[in-house]
Amino acid sequence: MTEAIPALRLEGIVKTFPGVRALDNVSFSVMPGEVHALMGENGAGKSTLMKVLGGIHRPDEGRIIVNEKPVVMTSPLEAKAKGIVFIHQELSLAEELSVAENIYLGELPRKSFGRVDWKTLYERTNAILKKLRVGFDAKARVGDLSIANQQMVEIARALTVDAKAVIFDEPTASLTDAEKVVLFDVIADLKAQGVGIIYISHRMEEIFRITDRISVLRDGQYRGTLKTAETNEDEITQLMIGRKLDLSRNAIHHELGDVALKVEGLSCGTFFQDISFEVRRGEVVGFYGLVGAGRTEIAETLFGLREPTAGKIYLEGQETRIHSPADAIARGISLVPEDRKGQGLVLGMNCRDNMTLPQVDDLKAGPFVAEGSEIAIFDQYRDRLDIRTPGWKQLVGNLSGGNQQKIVIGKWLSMHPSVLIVDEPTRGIDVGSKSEIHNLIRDLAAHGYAVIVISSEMPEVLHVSDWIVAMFSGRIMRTFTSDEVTEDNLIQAISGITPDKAA
Amino acid sequence: MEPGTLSTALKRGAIWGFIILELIFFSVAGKYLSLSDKAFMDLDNMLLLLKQSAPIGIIAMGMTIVMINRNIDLSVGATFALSAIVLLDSMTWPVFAGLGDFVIPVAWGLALATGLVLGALNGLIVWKTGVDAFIVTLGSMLGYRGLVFMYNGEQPTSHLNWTLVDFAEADFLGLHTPTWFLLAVTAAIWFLMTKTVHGRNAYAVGDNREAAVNAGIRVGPHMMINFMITGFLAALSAVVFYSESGSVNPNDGELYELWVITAVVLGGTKITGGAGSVISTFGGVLAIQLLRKGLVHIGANTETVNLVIGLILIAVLFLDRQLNIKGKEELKV
Amino acid sequence: MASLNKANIGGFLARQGILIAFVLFMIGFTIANDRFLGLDNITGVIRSSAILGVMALGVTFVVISGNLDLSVGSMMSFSTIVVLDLHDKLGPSLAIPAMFAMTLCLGAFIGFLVGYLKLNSLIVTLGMLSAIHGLTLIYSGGKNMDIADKEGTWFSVFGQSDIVGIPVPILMFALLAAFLGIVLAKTPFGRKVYAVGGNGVAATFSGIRRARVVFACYIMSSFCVATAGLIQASRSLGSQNTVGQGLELEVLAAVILGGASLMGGSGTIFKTVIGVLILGFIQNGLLLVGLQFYAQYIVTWIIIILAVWLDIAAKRGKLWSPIA
Amino acid sequence: ETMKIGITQNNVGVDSYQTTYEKAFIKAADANPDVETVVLDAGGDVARQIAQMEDLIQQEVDAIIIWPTNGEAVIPAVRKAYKAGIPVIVTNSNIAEPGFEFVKSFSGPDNITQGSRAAEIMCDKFKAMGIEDKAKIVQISGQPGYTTAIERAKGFEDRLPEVCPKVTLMETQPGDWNREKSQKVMEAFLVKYDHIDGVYAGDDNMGVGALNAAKAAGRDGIIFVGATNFAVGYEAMERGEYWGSIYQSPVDDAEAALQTAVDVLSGKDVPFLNYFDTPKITQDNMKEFSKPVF
Ligand SMILES: Nc1ncnc2c1ncn2[C@@H]1O[C@H](COP(=O)(O)OP(=O)(O)OP(=O)(O)O)[C@@H](O)[C@H]1O
Ligand SMILES: Nc1ncnc2c1ncn2[C@@H]1O[C@H](COP(=O)(O)OP(=O)(O)OP(=O)(O)O)[C@@H](O)[C@H]1O
Ligand SMILES: [Mg+2]
Ligand SMILES: [Mg+2]
Repeated sequence: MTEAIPALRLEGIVKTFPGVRALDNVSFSVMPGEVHALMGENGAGKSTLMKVLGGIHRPDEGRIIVNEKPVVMTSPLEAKAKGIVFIHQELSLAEELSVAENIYLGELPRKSFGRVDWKTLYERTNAILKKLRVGFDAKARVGDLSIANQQMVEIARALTVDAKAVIFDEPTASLTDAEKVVLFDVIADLKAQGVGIIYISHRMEEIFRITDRISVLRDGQYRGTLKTAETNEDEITQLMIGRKLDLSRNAIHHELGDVALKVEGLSCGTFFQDISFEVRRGEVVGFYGLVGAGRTEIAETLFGLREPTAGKIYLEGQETRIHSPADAIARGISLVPEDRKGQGLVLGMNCRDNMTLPQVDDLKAGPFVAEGSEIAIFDQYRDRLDIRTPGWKQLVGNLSGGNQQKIVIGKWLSMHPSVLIVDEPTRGIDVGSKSEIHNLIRDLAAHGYAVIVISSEMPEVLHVSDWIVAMFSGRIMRTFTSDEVTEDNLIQAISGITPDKAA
Repeated sequence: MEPGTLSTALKRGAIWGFIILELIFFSVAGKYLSLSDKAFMDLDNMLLLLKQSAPIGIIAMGMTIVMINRNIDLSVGATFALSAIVLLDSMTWPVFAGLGDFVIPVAWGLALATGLVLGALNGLIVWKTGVDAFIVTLGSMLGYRGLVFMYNGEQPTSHLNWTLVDFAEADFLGLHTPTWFLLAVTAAIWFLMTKTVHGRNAYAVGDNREAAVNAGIRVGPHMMINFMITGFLAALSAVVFYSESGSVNPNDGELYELWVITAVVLGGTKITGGAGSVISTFGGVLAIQLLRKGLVHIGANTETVNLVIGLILIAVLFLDRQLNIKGKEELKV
Repeated sequence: MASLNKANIGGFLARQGILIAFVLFMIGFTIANDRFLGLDNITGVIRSSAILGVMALGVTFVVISGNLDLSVGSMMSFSTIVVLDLHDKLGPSLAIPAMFAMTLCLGAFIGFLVGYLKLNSLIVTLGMLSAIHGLTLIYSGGKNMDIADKEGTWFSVFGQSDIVGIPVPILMFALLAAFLGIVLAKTPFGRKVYAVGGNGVAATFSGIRRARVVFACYIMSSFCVATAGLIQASRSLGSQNTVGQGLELEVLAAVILGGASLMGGSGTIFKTVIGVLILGFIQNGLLLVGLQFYAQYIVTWIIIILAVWLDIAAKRGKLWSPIA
Repeated sequence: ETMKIGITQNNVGVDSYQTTYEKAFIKAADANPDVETVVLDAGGDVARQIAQMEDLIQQEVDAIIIWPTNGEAVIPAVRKAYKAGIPVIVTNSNIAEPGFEFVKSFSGPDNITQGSRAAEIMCDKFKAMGIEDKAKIVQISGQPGYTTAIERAKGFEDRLPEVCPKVTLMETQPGDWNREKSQKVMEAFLVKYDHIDGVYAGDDNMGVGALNAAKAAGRDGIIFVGATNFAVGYEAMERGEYWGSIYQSPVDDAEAALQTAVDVLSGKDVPFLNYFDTPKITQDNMKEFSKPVF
């Protein structure tokens, strides 16, 4: 093994999009057998850099060097041929096809006459799935899997080829802790085989747990590389955002108001059963559970997107039936949905129009939309949430993932809801913005909003909630106040073990 | 049993159930309404049905592939006509004068090559420009039709070669020549789509094009090949049909794209790509042909046929949707 | 002003490509035939494009909302036949509202199927293309429909008269275009049409009643079709059952030429009007130059693909598709 | 014993002529107790027409009447009927010559003669006006590819130079048997040519479309001559706006076809080309004809 030769190297990469200089002279290298973290705020250019490496974007300037030889990556196929495997930030799967076909997409084993060699395909796939310790098999249809399992299928692709380098772009965003452990094992295996790994994540604890070195990008510029063992969170954060971050919980004390939302015995088919809880004004309730526990479906039901099969919903003490999001909005409920691209945004529309979409009927000057008021609203929330965009005319589809998420949050905050439901509000959001959003959530509660936070990140739930609902398989297992909750009893609850039952 | 298995089975079998319903209905109604002494389900009548399904059916197999690919080809009718012109006209070209009846395979080859080229042109434009296939082929549907007219003005192009006619009218083991072509094409495309890498990639490309690109499938050439197959099959359909009829009007094949798409959709191929089956398309073709034939058999006139076929198409779409609904707790979007 | 660097000029050319092509064509035709730019000819072209144009306005709404309408041709035949038939039975002042009501019913039916039942619009309107044609034939018994007293009826104003020197069809087209243009660009409804077409799920999550918006788009479309039928009927005071046959594709071509995306979410009324005029002038120019009608097919083919190509090339900043 | 006669028509409902034809045919068949009919319509589609021929053969009808969608493409299908021993009668628009040997008789108008007659009507009128030396005309032909359209245009174009050698035919464009399309074509002609003395249209439907265009443009004095006198054409002649046409009754057409079939089946001798007469009609002699019902 030649120690000194990097598995791959990027030199002076420049990439501009209309109106945005996404990468500005970035250089960066990965050694064989190294786990190299790439960090930076939302929109710093991490995904763009990796897309350049993966042959999806052509750089305007700069070189890619593999094995000390400069190469031109013209297509993903080319990148793959050079041994670069790319596990994407957004799921990139064909839902109608089987797990095996997805894992080997683009390189299905062949027999004569171009026939698929099904036997080999399933054997190889099952071998990989076994390593990943997942509960589905090679023939399962990908569309039938949970999001987390789909993510595992995505990860499985890293194991199909003799990779020189593997890029993981936020692979853990929708994984449970158990699955994360598997992922980290996989990464350790690859590392042991001398594969260079680039790992992108906003989660500090992961970064410090598995990486060897950390490179930081800010506003498209390279800020430096540090050895993980020789640095700490503060230093990284400072490199990323150029200042120190105060992560302590805002201790705003405030009065609890009336019960804003009360739910009694709510059920919806097989998704969840017999859910009862209440939220007061001024209170933040955290819903925690494994992916698939049914939290999103509760939110969707409260927002009128699903018809409950049983149970009652009370708003301000009044029993209410909510048949559509329009109903829900009229009654003061807002939902920041889980899937920002699919559910939260119209990507081909500009920032302003996205932000004011739910209230476009109310922002009227005569029969017309009052564009002035719209711009005012946009400006207000851009400043408040620190949304990075050249202006309101920018199409939302051209923003980075994190900034897109902030547009969605701004859209629902500007409705001044009495009940605000946020589903995975900080998925894919950088640390700086994340703490801003957490503060914002606390702040909203302080101003008398009732807030429900659904999250798969335990620190987040622990950090923002006044009390926590632990769910397992469509049922509430236990509720905790912030005083009684610990990591241990929370994990027990969401795994289906309650103290009563365990006893 | 997993939930949804029943509805999946229903969906898969739906087109065949529909065909059986049609057969029963027309046989019974035909007894009272038809002037014909022969039963609808008469063997000869069914064999004729297969034969008459061939022109639309052969093209429908190609359309199934492009639709699984999440593309569409609206130019098949014009390709059909242009290939037919090449087929018939090339037999009269002085260069081939010495060939005698050997001109036939040459003319066939030229016609099929025409289809390939026209399909390749569609595919190339879709690939290189990134313009949606609907728009590209809407354009070439006009453009190819323009070429048809350029060829011979508004006159029909004709050449009767009785050897060719006799071959096309022949039957072998009781099946007509066009029927053999239809069956062979169906089998070949079925093999392609279910057994080969190209076929499986076609599903992946239609299901999630970006994923396919990311996985390193060369999506552009892949789609182009499928357009070429479709062009080829449109030409093959013309070869089979015009070998027998010997004359093509410049507006022949107009609206074929609509019939073909109708058959493919009846067969359950999703217009949104990624799903579909060649065998079900075959069912869709038969169902349409049965419907047309049956309606005429019971004495319905043109206007009724139009009305009924239009409404049936919508009804099938509606039923398909009902079968897909999981329950009232489904997400309302 | 942005500096005029190379990319900017390229971007400008691509964005305005369709207008530039239009201007080049106009210049070419003018040189080839000095009558082309005559006032009479221009008025004539716009007047005869008005029917197609009015239909294209409605289809623009449908396309922006992410759907298709292939039934407008059949539906226009239906409106024309119905209003001509009722003209002699009820008199024009009742025949017109009755025809509008019947056409709107067809639009509502399609809107219900596509909007509320969420059926695929391509297939639904394909089905309706055939079904409405059948309906028209049944209604008319397959016969041509003619107004008995062609000289005496005031019904001819919509197709044949002028107001202050402007032919009424042009006036109706212009007014409807202005009105619908404002509705689409400036009102909450217009905004919702774009949202529903851009991402229907996100629109629903934003409290927009998507079914209602789609339904309304088909109502608009059928209203425009009825208006087109009215102009058509009034213009010739008699008609065949197939008068609108094939128009659905011409209408779609005009809308696409104007730059509306079939994926939904983009397009404007102004651009559609440009698309309609381009088709009209090309058709007319080629006839004047003495080319056979089929030359127009080929020219339309090339123009459609170039227009859409340049449009998306400008958006992605690259001429060729990045797909390998 | 009843005779079972099948008919496959071209495209019913596309215009009134064909619709009236079908009704007249059914009526005539109903009136004859010895006749039973199977009435089919190809909807303008050759493939469907060939399929219908096969169906009729399979149903073993006694005779087949065909109104060809394409005069050549149906020849092999006609041969099939011939081989099956079923006599075939072609109606309205003849099939091409290579098919003659498989056909018992053609019954219908003589479209070439119609074209010639239209040329004569036009020429006579120009002579009466004294402009036969300098008149300029345009032609609007029927749907491209249809035998009737082709034959009428051919008859007109061949005959015109014989009777009026100095009249120039400036341009021909198809109007697809469609009034609206024809109106558009005429609009362009009017812009392009300052001087148009006459218009020959392949039928009156298109002729009236052209007339509408001329009226809208305020161009008077153009001589319109059509074919297949429709009610709209007849009315326009009554108003003095339209000069002449060819009188052709779909009822005669249908009845002649059925009668030919019956005669063939009863063993009578029928001429191979069994034309029914289609006389000239102009403003001068129109009183001799009743107004067309279609
Ligand atoms: N296709 C595009 N067109 C225009 N701008 C783009 C495009 N893709 C990315 N950008 C811009 O490039 C910048 C970098 O985006 P990138 O997705 O690389 O950020 P990131 O570091 O991955 O952020 P996140 O952590 O949110 O995923 C952003 O400003 C983004 O808006
Ligand atoms: N076994 C499964 N088969 C099919 N779909 C599943 C399965 N499990 C979960 N899903 C789907 O995966 C998605 C995630 O599940 P769900 O939304 O219920 O989880 P959640 O508790 O909200 O978790 P999270 O919000 O973290 O995703 C849902 O759309 C659900 O329908
Ligand atoms: Mg990213
Ligand atoms: Mg969820």
